[in-house]
Amino acid sequence: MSGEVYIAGIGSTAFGRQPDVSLLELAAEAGRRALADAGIKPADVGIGFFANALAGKLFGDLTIGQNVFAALGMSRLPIANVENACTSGSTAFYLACLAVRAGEVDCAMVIGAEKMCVPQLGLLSSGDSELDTLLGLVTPASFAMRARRHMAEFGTTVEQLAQVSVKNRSHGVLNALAQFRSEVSLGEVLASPMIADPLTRFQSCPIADGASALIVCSESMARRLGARITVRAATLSTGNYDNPQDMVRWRTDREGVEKAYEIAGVGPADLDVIECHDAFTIAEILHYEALGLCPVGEGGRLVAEGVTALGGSKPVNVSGGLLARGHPVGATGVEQIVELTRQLRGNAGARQVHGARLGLAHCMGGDRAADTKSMTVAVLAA
Amino acid sequence: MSGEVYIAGIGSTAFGRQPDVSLLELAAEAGRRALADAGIKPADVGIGFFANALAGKLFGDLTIGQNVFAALGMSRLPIANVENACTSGSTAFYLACLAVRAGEVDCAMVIGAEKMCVPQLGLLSSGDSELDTLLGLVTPASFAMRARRHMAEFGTTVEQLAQVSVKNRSHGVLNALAQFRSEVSLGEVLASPMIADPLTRFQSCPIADGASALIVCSESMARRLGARITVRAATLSTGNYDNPQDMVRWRTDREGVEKAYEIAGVGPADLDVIECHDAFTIAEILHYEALGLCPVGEGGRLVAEGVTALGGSKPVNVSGGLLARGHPVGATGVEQIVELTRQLRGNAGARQVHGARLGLAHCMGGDRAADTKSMTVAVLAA
Amino acid sequence: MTGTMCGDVTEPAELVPGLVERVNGRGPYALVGSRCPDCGATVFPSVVRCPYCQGQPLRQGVGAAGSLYTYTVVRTRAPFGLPEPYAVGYVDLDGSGLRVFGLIDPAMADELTVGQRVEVGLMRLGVDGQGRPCLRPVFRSEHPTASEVGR
Amino acid sequence: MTGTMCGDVTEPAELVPGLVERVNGRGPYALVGSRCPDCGATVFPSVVRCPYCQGQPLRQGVGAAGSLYTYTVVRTRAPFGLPEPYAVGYVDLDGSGLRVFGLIDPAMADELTVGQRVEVGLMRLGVDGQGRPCLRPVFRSEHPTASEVGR
Ligand SMILES: [Zn+2]
Ligand SMILES: [Zn+2]
Repeated sequence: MSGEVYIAGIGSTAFGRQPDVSLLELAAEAGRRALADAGIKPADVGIGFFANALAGKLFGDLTIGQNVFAALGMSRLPIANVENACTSGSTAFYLACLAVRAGEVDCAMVIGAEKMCVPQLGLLSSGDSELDTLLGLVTPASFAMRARRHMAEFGTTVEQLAQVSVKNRSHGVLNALAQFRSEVSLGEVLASPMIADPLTRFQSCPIADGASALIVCSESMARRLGARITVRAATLSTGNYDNPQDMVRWRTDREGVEKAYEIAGVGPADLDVIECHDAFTIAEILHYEALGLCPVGEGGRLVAEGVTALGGSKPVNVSGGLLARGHPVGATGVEQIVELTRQLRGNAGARQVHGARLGLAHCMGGDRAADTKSMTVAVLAA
Repeated sequence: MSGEVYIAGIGSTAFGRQPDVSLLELAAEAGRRALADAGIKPADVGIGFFANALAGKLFGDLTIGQNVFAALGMSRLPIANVENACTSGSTAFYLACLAVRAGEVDCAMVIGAEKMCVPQLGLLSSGDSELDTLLGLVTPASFAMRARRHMAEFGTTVEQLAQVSVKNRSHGVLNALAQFRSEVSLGEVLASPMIADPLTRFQSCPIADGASALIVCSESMARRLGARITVRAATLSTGNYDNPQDMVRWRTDREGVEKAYEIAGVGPADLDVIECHDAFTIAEILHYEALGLCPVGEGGRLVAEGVTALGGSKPVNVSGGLLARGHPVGATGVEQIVELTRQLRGNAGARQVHGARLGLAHCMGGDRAADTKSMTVAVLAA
Repeated sequence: MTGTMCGDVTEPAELVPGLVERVNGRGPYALVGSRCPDCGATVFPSVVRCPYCQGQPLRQGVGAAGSLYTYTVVRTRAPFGLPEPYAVGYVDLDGSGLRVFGLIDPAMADELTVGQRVEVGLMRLGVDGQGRPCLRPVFRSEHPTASEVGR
Repeated sequence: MTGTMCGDVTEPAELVPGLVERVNGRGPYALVGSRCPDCGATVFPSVVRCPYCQGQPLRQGVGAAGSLYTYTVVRTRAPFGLPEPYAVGYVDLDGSGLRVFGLIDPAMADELTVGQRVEVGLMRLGVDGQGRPCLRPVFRSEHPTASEVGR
């Protein structure tokens, strides 16, 4: 990467049902916390990115980021509103890194927010005009079909799938910002209502209201602020959409990860802590395989053996992940990077991965032709 | 600007009512034309930006850019969807320039598209949740109030306002892509139905379906392609929102322009051709003043004297502008830059500004606290 | 209090509760914004945090009357069931000096001039997002008219 | 032709006209996509331009039957008035080799297995975006059932 980019500040609201807090106020609160964390003033920020996926559709609102940054006293700066489904936040982060690398600004701020706990939400899909949507492709079905195929090809069991939820819910207990803060047993996960065979409700991430913010800066500003977490890679890619797609050897996922590894000059063996897009249990298992944490087909065994739990050798989603933390779409991709920053600073409290030096955040969004529409990876180092 | 950015290719669809063409197909067609114009293959593009403002609200669609680029055979590249009200397209252009300047890619593509001629459109506003919207602030009213004040302070006349439409409609006759291709007389403009006093229908830009695309590239790639139009400045800013706002000495407008002049190292005297955001006649008059084409308060006189008409010394909106070309929101900011490129290449046919060497595109979007939410300026040179 | 029971008749609710209040509970209407005790900034409408210093502002009246900075009469299809035509404008409020946007009493639509005096009122005007009739703050002539609500 | 008059009864319209057609107008149903004469690519659904080479593709059947690559039974609130539960899957089509998403005959929901044979059909299933009953393409058992439409 030409021109090092650093993480200067992080901030998040709690995730969950927050009927009395507006989207604007959620987003502004995350932003305030990030400014305070960085120890900078609003005027120190040179550009702002706001990530949100659903407010246009749900509330008919536009150019929301300008309102958010104005509430923080940030005016006269460039602001862009970014949408990329579940990767909206991490796409905004990617663009913020570009702005610093281009020398356009010394300091960029990303705020991702979503308000989903509203009556008009309905089922999430890939877009109301898509043929697949009209033919009944709701998001859980998309991952349920991957799960069914994974089971058929590799003998993955429903218990292995459910173990992802058991693990991430146990992590969520340790995260004060998480939506679900209680453990669940394997039996409870499997006995919860079936959403789309073989995925039960407790294997599906909950919708949430929430916001997260990040401040990134140049090396010179990082030195001044004492910020020491660096962005070793920030990548964004889209699917290949080739037909047929192998739905359990996810080429787009693997290639996206490989590109980030190459840019960062690291491999799976180097990673100390990982946040990945566990919208559904099977997703985390597929991402293990794409990340090279285990051979293809062995993701179920990996989680069953405890390797990816806090205390294991490759802890994944120690924040609780989407399954326990909740999934306010625009915030998720930002919050993953916020969590890595906490871990790499050694500030993650009871869920700290001891000695974490290198972390990876992985996010995916949108569904098209059995592939993903968007994929991001960020690699951070202490 | 660190690292020169060049315009490598341009493409547009016609603007206007196109009930049988989908948003996807409009956008893809503009993209195809831009690729052909640049003489490059889809695989040569390193990153894609898609600009659209209304499809989430109108159609419930998300991550549309991925579908557009996929239709063009562009996969496995970073794609971001950008929204910034009327500046969505020029914001995407700004970000594309950053990506090239950051060294992330050699070549970036911007596609802006909107499909507005649909029954569910309703009146445009600044967002359904905004207090001002709930209190009846529709977009024409916002500019009508500026017009009323301009008339009260400076003696600007309704005839001067209407002259902007007469001029831009006469330019539109020369643009095969424009929605309105017939002249109108001053009397016809003034006699058309009143929308918001003193602005009549013919002083308000029409809604439209349409798409525009741009390909930008690095200097090395430009040399290979023979592209010679350079981006001397690409700026994005937001309002200051100070209260009280002087609604006829638009500080945000003036400061946004001054920033771009400073970056480009030029002033109003250097400009040969200008595209500005004439959503309403008064807007163009205000922008004359912000651009420094005339002293504050004298914009009405400037247009009445013919200075800004094709053949005048400071031709503005020779494409027909929004008033004649139409205003498909996501496409507008892109199309302005496309038009400048045509002019600076000397390819603008009957509306060519002879010897045009330096052009400026100016766009504004969103309304907040009597200020604009977003403003972009691009300065291009042959 | 408006927007609540008034004799036997239920008044419609305010569009956005708390935008206007009567001074001392029974005097003239005033628009209510926020004043920040830390930096002194006054804003309308009220906010949770001060945009200038992130201090915690206090609700405060920002003006009961003022002069019309500019206006227009909207003659297209009216949103939210507002009258056709309807008038809107920016008013420079006495006291706070804020320039605020608002509806103008539709009865005044044909007699508006820049600089004219107006006061804050509350009128039954249009519907809310759910289509229910509601009260909206308006600017009206300084001499109260029969259309006033809540006397 | 389905979706038009059929004796005295008006059949509902197809959700997306042209997704399926009968081979030779009266044979089995086939999904209809596009084949590009320039680069040979075959895609489903049909497109205006070839995504690989921007050539102008021709409409072409891409498969009347195939084997189930994967499936699920959706047991949440069903969109578009689909049955609860309803089944969907990806099918590897004979001939074109395309792997396509689609609804599965709800009668089969309890007996699905990866690899099983299915054929293309057209069923009255759910409603369109405007709430009108409509015909949707489905995958169903290779032996036609009573739920078939348009025989
Ligand atoms: Zn303050
Ligand atoms: Zn082809």
